[in-house]
Amino acid sequence: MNPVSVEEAVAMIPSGASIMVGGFMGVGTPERLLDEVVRQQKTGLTLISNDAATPGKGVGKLFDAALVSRLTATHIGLNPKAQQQMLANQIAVDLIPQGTFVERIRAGGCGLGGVLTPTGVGTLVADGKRLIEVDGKSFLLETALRAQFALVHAFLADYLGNLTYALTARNFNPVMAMAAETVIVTAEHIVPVGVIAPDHVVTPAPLVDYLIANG
Amino acid sequence: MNPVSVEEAVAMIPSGASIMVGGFMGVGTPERLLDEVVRQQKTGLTLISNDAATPGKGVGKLFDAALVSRLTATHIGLNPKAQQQMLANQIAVDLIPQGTFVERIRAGGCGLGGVLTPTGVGTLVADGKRLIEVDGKSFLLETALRAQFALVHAFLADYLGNLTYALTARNFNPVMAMAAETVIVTAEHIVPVGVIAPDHVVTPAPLVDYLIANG
Amino acid sequence: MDPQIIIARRVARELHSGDLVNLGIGIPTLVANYVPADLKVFFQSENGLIGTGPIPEQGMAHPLLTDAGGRPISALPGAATFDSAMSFGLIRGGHVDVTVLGGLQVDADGHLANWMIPGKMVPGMGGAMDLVSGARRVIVAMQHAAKGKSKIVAKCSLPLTSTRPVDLVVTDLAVIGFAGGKATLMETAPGVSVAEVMAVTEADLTIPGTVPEMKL
Amino acid sequence: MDPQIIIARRVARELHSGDLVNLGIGIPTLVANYVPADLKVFFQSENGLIGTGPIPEQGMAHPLLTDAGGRPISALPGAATFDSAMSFGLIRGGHVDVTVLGGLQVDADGHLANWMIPGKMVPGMGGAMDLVSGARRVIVAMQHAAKGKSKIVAKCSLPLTSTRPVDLVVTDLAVIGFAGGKATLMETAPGVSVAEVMAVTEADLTIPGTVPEMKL
Repeated sequence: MNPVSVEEAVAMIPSGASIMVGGFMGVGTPERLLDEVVRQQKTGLTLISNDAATPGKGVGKLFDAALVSRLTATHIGLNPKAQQQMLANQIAVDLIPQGTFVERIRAGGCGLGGVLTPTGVGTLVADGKRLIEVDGKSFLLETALRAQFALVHAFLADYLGNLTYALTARNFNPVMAMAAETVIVTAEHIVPVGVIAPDHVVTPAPLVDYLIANG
Repeated sequence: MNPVSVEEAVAMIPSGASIMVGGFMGVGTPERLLDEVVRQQKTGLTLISNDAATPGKGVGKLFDAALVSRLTATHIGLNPKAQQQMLANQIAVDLIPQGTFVERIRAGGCGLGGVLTPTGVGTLVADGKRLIEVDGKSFLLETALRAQFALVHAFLADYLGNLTYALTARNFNPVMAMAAETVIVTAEHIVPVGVIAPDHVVTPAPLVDYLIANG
Repeated sequence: MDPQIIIARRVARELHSGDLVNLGIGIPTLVANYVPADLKVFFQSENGLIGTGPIPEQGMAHPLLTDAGGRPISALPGAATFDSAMSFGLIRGGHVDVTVLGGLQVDADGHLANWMIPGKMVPGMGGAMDLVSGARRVIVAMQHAAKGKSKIVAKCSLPLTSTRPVDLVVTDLAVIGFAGGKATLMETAPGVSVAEVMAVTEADLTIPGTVPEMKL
Repeated sequence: MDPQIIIARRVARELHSGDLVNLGIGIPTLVANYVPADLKVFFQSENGLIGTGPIPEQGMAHPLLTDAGGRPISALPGAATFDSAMSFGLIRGGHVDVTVLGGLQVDADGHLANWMIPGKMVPGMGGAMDLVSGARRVIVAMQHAAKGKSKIVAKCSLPLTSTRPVDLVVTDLAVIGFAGGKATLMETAPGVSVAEVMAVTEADLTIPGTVPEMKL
């Protein structure tokens, strides 16, 4: 893990990059990184995020600034701007079931080619997907999903990069921290090594490439 | 969750049952449950366990008492009794890669039909399995694995059944606690509700069917 | 009684001690208000919590503790938090005993449509498809009709949420079950007759010899 | 120098600060002894630990903190523990920078066989197949020959551990790489000539113009 400034971290992300962003309706989202992505005007992003949050909050800021050109998410119902951009064909949107979303990312992070899920069988979600039978039951083959960058928000990070999360701000962060080439983390608190007990570490240090240092 | 005695708990397991047992080389194994399985002479068991431990320790006790008729594991090299029973065809043994072992159990617990893994492609492990291509790369389809009973060992259990694990005794326990019809748990310490912080719970209480009470 | 409260109170009677329960947004959320205090039910919020409590008291809300809509909630003693892979492992894996969801249509075969109206803005299915596919019992809590049209239809015209049939539909007029594979009128709301239910229901309902009134 | 120590010391030089490293049982385990103190390497034990430390001092061992062989180990400050799904997610997902394993045979294509001798008792592959399939770099640490027979063979006669070629083989006589898809002699052990290595190697080795001596 390397400590960097938020400016340096975001400078590594080119326009047109694919980014996974943790958070659920803006809870557990690395706001400082997104503010900087907006400031540096990274355009044409492929965004992988559970939802579109709301305008002004979380990944909602990326839609406010019209920086997203492709989106994979599970629900964008609470962000009218994201909806408008989708309806105006400014964004190509792939809406998928939430359990499938997280398993695809987990597969990407864990070296699996995909998983077989019963979710979506016989629905519109099955269109164009392989249907695989196991013991007489049908499953959809859902393939792994990865990104160039994962933007992750933790509660505690120690000097090595071990991470813990708080309450419902954990959500997609630990899974995304495994599924990208480069993992960039903001933390509410940076603490000495040993403050986080081994059994409480959720994301082990070697998964973290960059931690945003205090100013 | 219902608190029960170890005798009551094991009485629920019929001979011939399929059981998953947590632990890695006997570390993190519910020894009290296994001692009682031996005492009650449950025979013809289908055992799903990472290894065969060593004679006298962990699941090794089940081989000492010749209670196992089928075994799915990843490595039995340190238990000569298990090996002898395998070579004498007293036990049908399925040895599979450890990452595949844990993903199959996780799939069973998480409602997935299976996963696609690169592990084993082009080796003897691939025999009889479906090979599935995703984006030009080959994967083995490994199907979900479940059992009638999971015997789990935790470090702390609270009065509701929330569980945490200690150090390397976690291993397969949390995954198995999701993949069986009936989950029976021993804990090193039973503690009041609230002693385990929500962020530290690894196995949430609703997954636990029975907790072995202190005598 | 308010129609929504009739529905919420009746659904609450379906819950048992020890159940892990997931409540959807809207009418389902109200169900938690009508669970007897002595009934120990675990409520899951699919954004990563078991043991959701009521809205926090003034000044106690924490921005990192919210429900799936992003609104502040509290957590009860014995709560557990986890990531989304675990949350949907619980849902898909059959560990959620009861899920209560809203509906747009339920048909005579018990199929639910609740995520998409073609031609309208599609917000996305969120966790609904996983919940209907994976929960042990699926209960739909919805008004019997919308704009004078029955939401209990012969065949769903809207895209399905899952091909897995729901177990129970609770409306402001009736309780409808699908145990035999076909929609069956189990109960009527207080003061509502069987004939009144049939008159506003598009689907053919099997009508047993006796149809008791809902207990609330 | 003891052949095993030559191997362990040479492999240790392949590790970089920040690497997540998994060491197999046997010679690979010795590698940890030769990592310079200023090199911050994370060692993983696949039973669920990153940050393994040396054997605990007398009286400090804990029965719930062991290596993959069940032997007591210690954990360094900043260690992390996790379940086996996470452990193999790290391994299969390419998060382990270097895995060091023992071998029975490595062939000219870099294929490794290290888990099974047909006709003998088969103990099982444990985590070996996942490690070879998933780690970013696979290093085989083994004696060059066993009972006078080369373990660097033209074609593996034993069942393969993976079809993914290994990156490097370090023996008591040589370092052999597979960057070009074919076995190439990269280095010789101190006091060992290229001709001596070729004489005891069954596989055809590509021999570059200069073959330096191992630095240890």
